[in-house]
Amino acid sequence: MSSITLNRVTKRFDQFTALENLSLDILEGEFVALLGPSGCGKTTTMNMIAGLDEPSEGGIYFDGESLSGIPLQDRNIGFVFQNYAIFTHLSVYKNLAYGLEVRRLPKSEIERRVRAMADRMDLGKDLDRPATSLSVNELQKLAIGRSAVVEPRVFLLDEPLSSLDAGFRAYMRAELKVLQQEFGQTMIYVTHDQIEAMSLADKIAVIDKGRLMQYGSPLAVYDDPANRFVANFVGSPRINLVDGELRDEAGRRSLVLNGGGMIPLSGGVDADFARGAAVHGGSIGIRPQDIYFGDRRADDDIRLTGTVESLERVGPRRLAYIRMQEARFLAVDDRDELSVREEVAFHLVANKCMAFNLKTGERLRANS
Amino acid sequence: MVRPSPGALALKYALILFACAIVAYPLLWMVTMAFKPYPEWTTGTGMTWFPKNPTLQNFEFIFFGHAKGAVVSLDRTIVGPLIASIVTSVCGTALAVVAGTLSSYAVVRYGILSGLPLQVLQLRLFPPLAVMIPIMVMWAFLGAGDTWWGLSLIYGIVTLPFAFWLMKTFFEEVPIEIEDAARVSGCSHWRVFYRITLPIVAPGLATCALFVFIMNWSDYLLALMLTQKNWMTLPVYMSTLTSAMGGQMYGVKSALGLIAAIPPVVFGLLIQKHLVRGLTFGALKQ
Amino acid sequence: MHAIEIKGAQKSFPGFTLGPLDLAVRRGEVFGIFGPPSAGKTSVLRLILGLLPQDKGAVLVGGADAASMEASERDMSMVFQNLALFPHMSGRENIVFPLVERNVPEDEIAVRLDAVSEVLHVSHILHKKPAQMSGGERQRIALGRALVVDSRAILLDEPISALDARLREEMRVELKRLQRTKNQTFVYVSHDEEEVMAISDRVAVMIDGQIAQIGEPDEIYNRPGTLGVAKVVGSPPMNLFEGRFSSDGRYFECEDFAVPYPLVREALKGKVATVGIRPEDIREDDAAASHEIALRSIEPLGGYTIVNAVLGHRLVKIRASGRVTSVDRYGRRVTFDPRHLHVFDGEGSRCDG
Amino acid sequence: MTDIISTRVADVSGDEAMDGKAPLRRGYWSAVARDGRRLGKWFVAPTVILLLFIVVFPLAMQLYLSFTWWTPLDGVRWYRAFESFNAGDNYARLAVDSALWSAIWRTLVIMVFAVPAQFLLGLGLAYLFVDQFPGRKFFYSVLLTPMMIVPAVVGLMFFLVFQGTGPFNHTFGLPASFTWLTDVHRAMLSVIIADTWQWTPLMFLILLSGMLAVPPDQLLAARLLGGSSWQNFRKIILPRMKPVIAIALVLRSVECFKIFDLNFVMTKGGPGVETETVSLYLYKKTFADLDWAYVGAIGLVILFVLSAIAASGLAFASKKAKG
Repeated sequence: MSSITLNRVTKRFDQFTALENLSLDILEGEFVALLGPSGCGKTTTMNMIAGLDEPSEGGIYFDGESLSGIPLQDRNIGFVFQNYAIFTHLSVYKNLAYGLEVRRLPKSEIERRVRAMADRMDLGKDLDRPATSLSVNELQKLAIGRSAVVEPRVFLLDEPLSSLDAGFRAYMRAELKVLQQEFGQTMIYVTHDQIEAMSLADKIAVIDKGRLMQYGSPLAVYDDPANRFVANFVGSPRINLVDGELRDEAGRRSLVLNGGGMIPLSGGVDADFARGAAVHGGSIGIRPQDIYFGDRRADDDIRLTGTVESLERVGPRRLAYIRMQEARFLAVDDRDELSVREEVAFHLVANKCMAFNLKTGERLRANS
Repeated sequence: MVRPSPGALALKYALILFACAIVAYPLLWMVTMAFKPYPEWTTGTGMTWFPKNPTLQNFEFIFFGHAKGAVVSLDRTIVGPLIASIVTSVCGTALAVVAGTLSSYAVVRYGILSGLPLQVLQLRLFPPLAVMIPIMVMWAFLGAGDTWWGLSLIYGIVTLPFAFWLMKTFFEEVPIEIEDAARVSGCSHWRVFYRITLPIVAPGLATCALFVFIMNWSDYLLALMLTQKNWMTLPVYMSTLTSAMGGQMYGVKSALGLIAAIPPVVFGLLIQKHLVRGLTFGALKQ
Repeated sequence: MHAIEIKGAQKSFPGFTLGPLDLAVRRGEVFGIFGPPSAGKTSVLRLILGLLPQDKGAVLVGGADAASMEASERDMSMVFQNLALFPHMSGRENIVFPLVERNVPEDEIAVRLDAVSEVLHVSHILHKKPAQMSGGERQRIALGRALVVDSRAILLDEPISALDARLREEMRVELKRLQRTKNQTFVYVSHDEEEVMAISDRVAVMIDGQIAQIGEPDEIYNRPGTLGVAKVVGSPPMNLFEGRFSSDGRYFECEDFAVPYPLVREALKGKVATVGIRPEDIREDDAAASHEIALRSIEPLGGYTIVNAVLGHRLVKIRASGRVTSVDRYGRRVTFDPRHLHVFDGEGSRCDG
Repeated sequence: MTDIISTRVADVSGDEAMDGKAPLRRGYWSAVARDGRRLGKWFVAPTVILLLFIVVFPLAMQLYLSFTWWTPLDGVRWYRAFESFNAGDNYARLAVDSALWSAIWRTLVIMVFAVPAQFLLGLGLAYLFVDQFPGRKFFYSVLLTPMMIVPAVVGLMFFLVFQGTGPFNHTFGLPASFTWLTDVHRAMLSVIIADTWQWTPLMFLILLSGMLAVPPDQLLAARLLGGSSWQNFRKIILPRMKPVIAIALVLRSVECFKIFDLNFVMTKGGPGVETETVSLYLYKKTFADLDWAYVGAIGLVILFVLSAIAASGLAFASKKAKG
């Protein structure tokens, strides 16, 4: 397998820019997820790596050598489609063997490698059955096996789990992770599901409207989002984001929310906003689990009051929607102590609050 | 997306251009002949593709029955057969499309007409010649011989199976949920068909009408058998031209051929997308 | 009196039988129908609407038997999975179609249209055709068409499953608010568990054409009535261990457990059974009754972490709250929380009383 | 504005809202409009009447006539034809009618040369058009035009082209005396050339759609696995085209068997009967000899055989297409 480098790759379809100077360094054997909403350019990126499309500018390199001009079939890329693209007129064996047959390998070697792969994906008993008789889950494994058997330099997966049912999807996530470690393949995984990206990838590249928002490990992207988009897109349940005007009355800074209500700033978040002096439109992001009820735990935590709008209590998800004028906070209430329409006081953990410049979406940090 | 090597591309273009040349060869000959004056009809004076001095004489001749240079005149001009072709094709098309649309909707949506009657409709490859005898007997009995409605009726019936199968494929593509949404909103079955399904399949309806029109316009055999004089269609008129006049009126017949060929080619290009579906009677959609 | 009732309705298809179904939807309630794909959920909606005549049993609408009532006369509205907007009509014509069909006077149509388009923020796209709208916009127009008329109940068939994750979450909250403010009766179908559980007051779990259980979302999650329900409810799914009860009925023996598992309550002596434990009810703990596990991989999800391990020779998922950054930072032994142990007998029905 | 909706509905529960509706129009047609099955029956009525009156009834009449010696000349009304009842003599005569069998043989000769030629030319052209290339749409339309031209006009075109002084001889340097349409062997060849010129585009169209019907993802997957375009064509596209090939061959053969316009316009079945196909033979028998009962018998046999071939061929194809 090989490492992949994208150097300022740009793609324009007449006047629409699908991708704008994207640079990524993917190490050999690394599992990278391209994460973003539909239409953000992640699939375009994958198509260019596979050779289905040529970049308008910039270059793509496997182990340092440029791919431009190398036709699709000579790039030796494993590609798993969202709908698996299994050869419906062929048997399971013929599907697995296709990549080897076109390379005109000796029959015995094809037989050996196909059987080994079939056993690895526990499709050993179905080899002679027509591919269409397989279940969705088996089709998924056949698609991966078919690409893996030719030992490609790079593996590209286009939202492979999206058509599976929830139960099997969780199982398949674990299976894919183990497969990747076992093969030691360099893998790029395109998805719009951030849970899948966080659970599978060594590194996540968050993309929006064709631009790279952030590239880092799952927990780095979760704990330390580079901008407002990443904070909003990654993490389930969703982060709370409240926007407003920054006001500084005699050294006491606060965020006056657009729809009314005011959040006094203190602790870490106050320091973050202080650094960005010129900023007046601000936005605060706080994860539901960083909001708590009852009495204050740390002196610089921010105390607010609001009314409980609705509750969601299913299994581990114990959530409460709190309304404060126009702003709405989603908070974790794992002690089930709240009831709807109850006036309640709650605290935001100050140094877990994230400060953003509302206009540019940039993250404001005191230290950086 | 894969860009073939320049050599392969050049070979591809060469072969395609050669095929286009073969297509154009007879067409070009007829089209140019239509504009050649009488002396240039035969190649006594040397073979030329393009007319030395192009003239509209031939068209003038067939529309008015006589022209300056022509030595002989026509007793019947093109106007009668042209009207006959138009009237019978349009009426035949209307009958086939209306009956075909209504019945295919009933079959697709309400599952009426399964079993034998549906099989009768299977006679899509209905060889008209095989059932000509009873048709002629009945047409004579009804006094429908050599009448516009007689020919229109047979055109409608011969193309009905085709219209049924083509419209069936279009109705099958309308998602059932859209009709359910209308019914739930308070529509009766008739209003659902009239206000929702029909407007959605309108393009299909147009395609079917054009297809059936082309088939009726291009017919030769049925018109030959069921009309004598006053409702003779264009193709029949064309073949009578030679025998009646003795000499081979090449230029005149080419002009006539050109006029007869234009409508189907134009309509054919309009419905190009649905040709496959139509020509394989719905067995193949592309 | 219930808005909608189904009594013993049954419909057989080639290779699949729906029912017999018994359920009642109260007025002003969000009644959810959840189940894996092709469990027959959509067919239940079509039964209620009268688009699908049942072979046996009855469908009651507003207390009266709806057999004689045509789909157009049951006065219900539906949001279809593929939205079923009329492609040849504008947004406005789509929304007011039910009113026009019921020849509601012109002025009232205008009033209702303004109200609905304001609530759903669609006033700016009323002139557009569905083909020119985005997924979210089309979805709101379909909702507008269902809300514009005072219908007895609104049936929703996976209305927001085609949307992006973020938009889905917002639309869910919006739907709940709309339902609450208008005290409207919803019948909400989806195969997305989190969605149905969040929006429904009561949920019916449907598996292979049968209703396996009806209850409040929390009750279905915490006390699944059958093994089938336990398997489909909860993501990541419940860990299941097949085995049998000891002859004296006080232990559960299974080849994945090194030592028989003590039960809190007396159970069916010597019978075959299945024990289930949810990933969040397994804790890192090397007490006496703990089980040995071999770790395989971890899924760091920020708020919590999914630990994949092997217990005996069965793949087990554990939900550890907080952070576990690498495989070796998690204990080798775990215990089950006895309060949340689920026990099912041979036939798969719950048997801990 | 929003409260209008909520207040209106809040106090009016679901059931009472019903009575605000206009009273239903009772009447036969509004009842039919509401009941799917009855509306369906009215929709189907015109087609059933047409089929019954113009297809089923005539076939019955033809069967009845085919067992008699009835001709339009004997002044007997057709329904009294039983007076000349002959218990199947027509069918016996049909079996030994050498003119009919030689006409059938000539039709088969045309089919045996024309259909395979059209198939191979069509397949070659379709392979050229599988991938996108600049100008594809334009050339696609140009190559389709022949099949849209009125067959009688195509007959006229080739009638002109194959004249002694016509361009064909000139292009290939043959003397003007080199005859095509009036030569015993070359007449048949010219009809085959004309038929191929007109109907190769149909084969091209159907076969191309068969090639393009391969799900693009599967073709892409084959390429990504390293398959060359020829390997992919042979192993992915061709095997999936069996149903399409079946449809194309069946359709074309049945249509070709019915050939009439071309050889009627070009050679009138001449020279002598050299290009007289079955259709021409039936036409001659009907109008020249007025032997209607006998033609009726032949017609029924042909109808039965042709429909059987067509129905089974298309059934095989659509079953495969769905598989």
